[in-house]
Amino acid sequence: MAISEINRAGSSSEAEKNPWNSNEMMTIAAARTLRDGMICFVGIGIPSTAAILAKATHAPNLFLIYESGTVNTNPQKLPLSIGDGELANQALSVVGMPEIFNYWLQPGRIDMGFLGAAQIDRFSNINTTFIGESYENPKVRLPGAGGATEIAGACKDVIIIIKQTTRTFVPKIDFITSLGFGDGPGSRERNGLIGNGPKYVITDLGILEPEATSKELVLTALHPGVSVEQVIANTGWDLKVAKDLKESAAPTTEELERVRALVATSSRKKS
Amino acid sequence: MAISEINRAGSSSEAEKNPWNSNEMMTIAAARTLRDGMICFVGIGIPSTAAILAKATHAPNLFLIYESGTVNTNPQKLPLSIGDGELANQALSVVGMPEIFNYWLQPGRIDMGFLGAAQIDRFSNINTTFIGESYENPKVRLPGAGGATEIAGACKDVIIIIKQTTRTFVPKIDFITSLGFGDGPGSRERNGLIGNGPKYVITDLGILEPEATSKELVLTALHPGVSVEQVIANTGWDLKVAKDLKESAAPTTEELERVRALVATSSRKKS
Amino acid sequence: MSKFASLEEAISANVNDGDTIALEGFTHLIPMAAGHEIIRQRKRELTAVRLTPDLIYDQLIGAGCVKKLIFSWGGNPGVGSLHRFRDAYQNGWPRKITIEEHTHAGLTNRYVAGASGMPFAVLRGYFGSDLVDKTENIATIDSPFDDQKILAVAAINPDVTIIHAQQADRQGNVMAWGITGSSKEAVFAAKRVVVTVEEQVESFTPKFNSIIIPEALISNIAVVPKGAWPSYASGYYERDNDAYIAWDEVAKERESFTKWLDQEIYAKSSDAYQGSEA
Amino acid sequence: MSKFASLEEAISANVNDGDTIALEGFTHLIPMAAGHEIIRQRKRELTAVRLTPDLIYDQLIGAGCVKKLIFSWGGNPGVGSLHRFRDAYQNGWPRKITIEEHTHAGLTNRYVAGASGMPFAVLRGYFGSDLVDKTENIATIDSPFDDQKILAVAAINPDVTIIHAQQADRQGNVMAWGITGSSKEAVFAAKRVVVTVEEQVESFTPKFNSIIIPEALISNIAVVPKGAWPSYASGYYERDNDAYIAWDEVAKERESFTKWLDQEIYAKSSDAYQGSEA
Repeated sequence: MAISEINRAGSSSEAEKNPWNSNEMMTIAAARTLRDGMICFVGIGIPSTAAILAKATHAPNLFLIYESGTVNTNPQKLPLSIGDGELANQALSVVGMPEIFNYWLQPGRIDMGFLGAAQIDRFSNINTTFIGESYENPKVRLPGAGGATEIAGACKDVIIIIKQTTRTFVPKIDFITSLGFGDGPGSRERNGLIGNGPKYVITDLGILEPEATSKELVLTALHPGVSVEQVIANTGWDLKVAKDLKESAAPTTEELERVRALVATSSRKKS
Repeated sequence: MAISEINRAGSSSEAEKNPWNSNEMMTIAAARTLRDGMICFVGIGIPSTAAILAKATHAPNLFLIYESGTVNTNPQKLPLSIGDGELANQALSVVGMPEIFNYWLQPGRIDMGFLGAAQIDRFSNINTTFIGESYENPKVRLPGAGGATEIAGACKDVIIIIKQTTRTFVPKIDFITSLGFGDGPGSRERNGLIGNGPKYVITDLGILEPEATSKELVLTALHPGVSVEQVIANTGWDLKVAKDLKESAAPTTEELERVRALVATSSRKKS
Repeated sequence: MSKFASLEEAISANVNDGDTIALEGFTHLIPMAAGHEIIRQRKRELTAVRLTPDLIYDQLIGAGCVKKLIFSWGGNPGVGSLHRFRDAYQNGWPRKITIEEHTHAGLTNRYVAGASGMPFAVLRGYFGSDLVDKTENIATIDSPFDDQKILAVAAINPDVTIIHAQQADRQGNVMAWGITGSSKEAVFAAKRVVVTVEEQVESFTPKFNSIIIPEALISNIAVVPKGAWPSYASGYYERDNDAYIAWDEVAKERESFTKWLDQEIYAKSSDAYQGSEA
Repeated sequence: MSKFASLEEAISANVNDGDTIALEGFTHLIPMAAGHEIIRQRKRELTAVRLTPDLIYDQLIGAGCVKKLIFSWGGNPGVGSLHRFRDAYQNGWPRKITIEEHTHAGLTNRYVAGASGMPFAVLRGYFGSDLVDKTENIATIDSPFDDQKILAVAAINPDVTIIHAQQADRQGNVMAWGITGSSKEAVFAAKRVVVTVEEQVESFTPKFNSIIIPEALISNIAVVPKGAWPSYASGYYERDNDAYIAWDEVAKERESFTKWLDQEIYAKSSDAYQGSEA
């Protein structure tokens, strides 16, 4: 995910001083949802950037767990893989994966889990398995579940981070890798899931949240410079919009500087 | 178990040079059954003395595990409790009890397990729970199962070490804490036990082994100086005696010296 | 909002009458001082869970704190019987207690299930033992993949688990090393966790066979030097085998036990705890 | 009868055509050199188990060693797709492979069940996922203690598990530290175990987050410095992220992969393995 998107927030005065791109806004919006002291189950990419940013700013006591076994880790640079040496070196402890999945994740001990997706539907069900007609003959084979299915099931709350287009926000996903709200209210309970399900879907355009009763995603906030029409045009279903639609605060100088400093720690060469 | 028994082997010439007591003979007989390289699940008391003796003599690569979590330990003095510091300090590693019971014992990885008992019957079923009429109103409440039930079930072979009297060798034990051969052939299989069951019952008088077909205990060896009549008189059922009844070799000077040196390492005061 | 507290505060804040408690530690690191403080605060109607009741639960039972004991091996290790346990169970003094008796493998897996947030765990255990007919919270289930019968043990989730460890760091993370038994699982299984430690340190140094309990799992920590005496704390002091033997005499008669209770527990304050004096 | 052997001997003695193999290590300590030797010895019809196939199984699959892949996350971490896996699965080149796809929690617990000698393990997993309908070796069972539905995963017991670790001592015990993933369970679950290590040492020194694999569990050990490259070995070398990126280009086309296979695997002998040259 190269940092090369057009800054969508061309009109605000903050943006003129501090132009940002949509990845940065998405990362910062995710970081802001984290409260100090939370236990977060984190993945690689924007979730890591967001969690490290939150820990460096308003939530110094965030407790970060990665599925590789690193417990309460405090990475100073962006991990490039889920089992990065930096995550182990900066951890309070490193434990085996049975302990991570059975003792930490499964009992509902995690406050917030992060998920990405290739596809999402209106009930926040997500697909990271394949795109195409059939499991056996996929058009595009994706990596699969990894930790996602049980993260979606067992964390108290879940944040999904995904770029919003009609290819990703689809009426029907090709495969349910991880359950959001299934086909609506009661679905999670019927399936035996103990967590509350997705709380926020954070995109490069705004923030969506499940409606309390229907569990259908509703657009609740726009990032600065984004229009409702733009979001609707990038959603593959008839998107509901909150009456009290908010606008995300523009990134502060501190947030932007820290995100950029973090991204700069990444030693990964671009191929 | 004070070392104060009368030496039953008053008549042999070896005994005249090296008088031993019945605890020593029982310990040495148990040690001799162990082969080098075996993985042994060991308890406190005579099993520990026997295992450490074997490791110091003919079986230097015995691999000793205690239920407290000490893996491949090499105690230089007798442990007084199952979680003795000596066992931890001399161990290759110390692991949690779930790993001991679930990963080491349960899959049948242990070659030889040691058990003691308050009562034993002709099918080597043992009782370490209570003596008396009922579980709810025992005459004597004993410690209970601890690791014994699963040791009896899962070790490839089991050695039971017990003093032989009509109080311990009884027609019907008051409670089956750990299954030997149940009510005879097929009982272990019906109960889902994967180990072979007791291989030797080693007493202060001799050695008993289950008959291949009936699984009933048969006296197969007498310790030096002990008569068949003596063993029968100390057994609460009509004891079978092997046609080719053997006599245990008397303790060697080395065996005796090592047992006594080990017992002397015990810092436990007599109350 | 530091989680460090006095022993008195830690017990008072986390142990309630009627709770299910688990004071774990297998021979090593038994939280004896915490047990004494529970007696001193005269907690009642406790369901007390521990693989090996050991002296700690003999004392709690004799003091009348316990209504039910859940255990898997009930002796004075290397010495003999637990007289107070037997007197309560067989004679109802100072009160009748009920028992739920397991095997070590079974009770360990009850903690594993509790730690895992599962209703049960599975093992190949209890088979052929008369315990099957006497013990609650076990059941036989069918393997869905072959024709094996498997034993299921119900999860146990103590209201509070109390352990003793060697060290806490400044943030309140805890490090224990040496034999830790089923302590990790008892901690993960619990709703609240109290830890007593030998000392607070600036930071941990690597040890073989160590476990770390993150501060996030802990409700309160109390620094209680010698808090495991007469059991032991590897790196700090050895097991006081003489005290285990001496306990046999103290516990044998109600009178000698009552005298011990008055002199060593009730007459002392919680911060006067010094194992070596008892 | 030392268990130390050359890598060639260790693979030859323990990996047979048709075996179920598990080369574990999660991002860290991936036994890459052992994987290359399996390719070099042209093992065939393997069922290959690993949470993250990673480069190591992309290579084995591309070389035609694998008939079935059992996994839970099939990407090139931080880079993208595993092209050889996709080409085999979707186009049958160089041969058709079947897959059995799990979640990390599920496959980890398949190892746990195997390590425990049980027919299955239980978890609250897969629920609500379409994987339930696609994946073998999972089943729903009823809790015997309440009305919960629980997921059971069948045990997996590889014919051989291969891991890479930092050190072996003279007796052949192995110590690994840092991220160990599901390696311990994969070792306990296996019928045979091969370990490659960075070096042999006189004795171990304490490390945080270390595990010890006793010699008794190990079939053969080979000393293979840089044997985890381009993954990493904490304390020895770091992950070669550039090599992971470069693999994307190598694996993208059959021609470039075949050339890599010829030059880097078949043209080299097992004792010439030096990760940094590949």
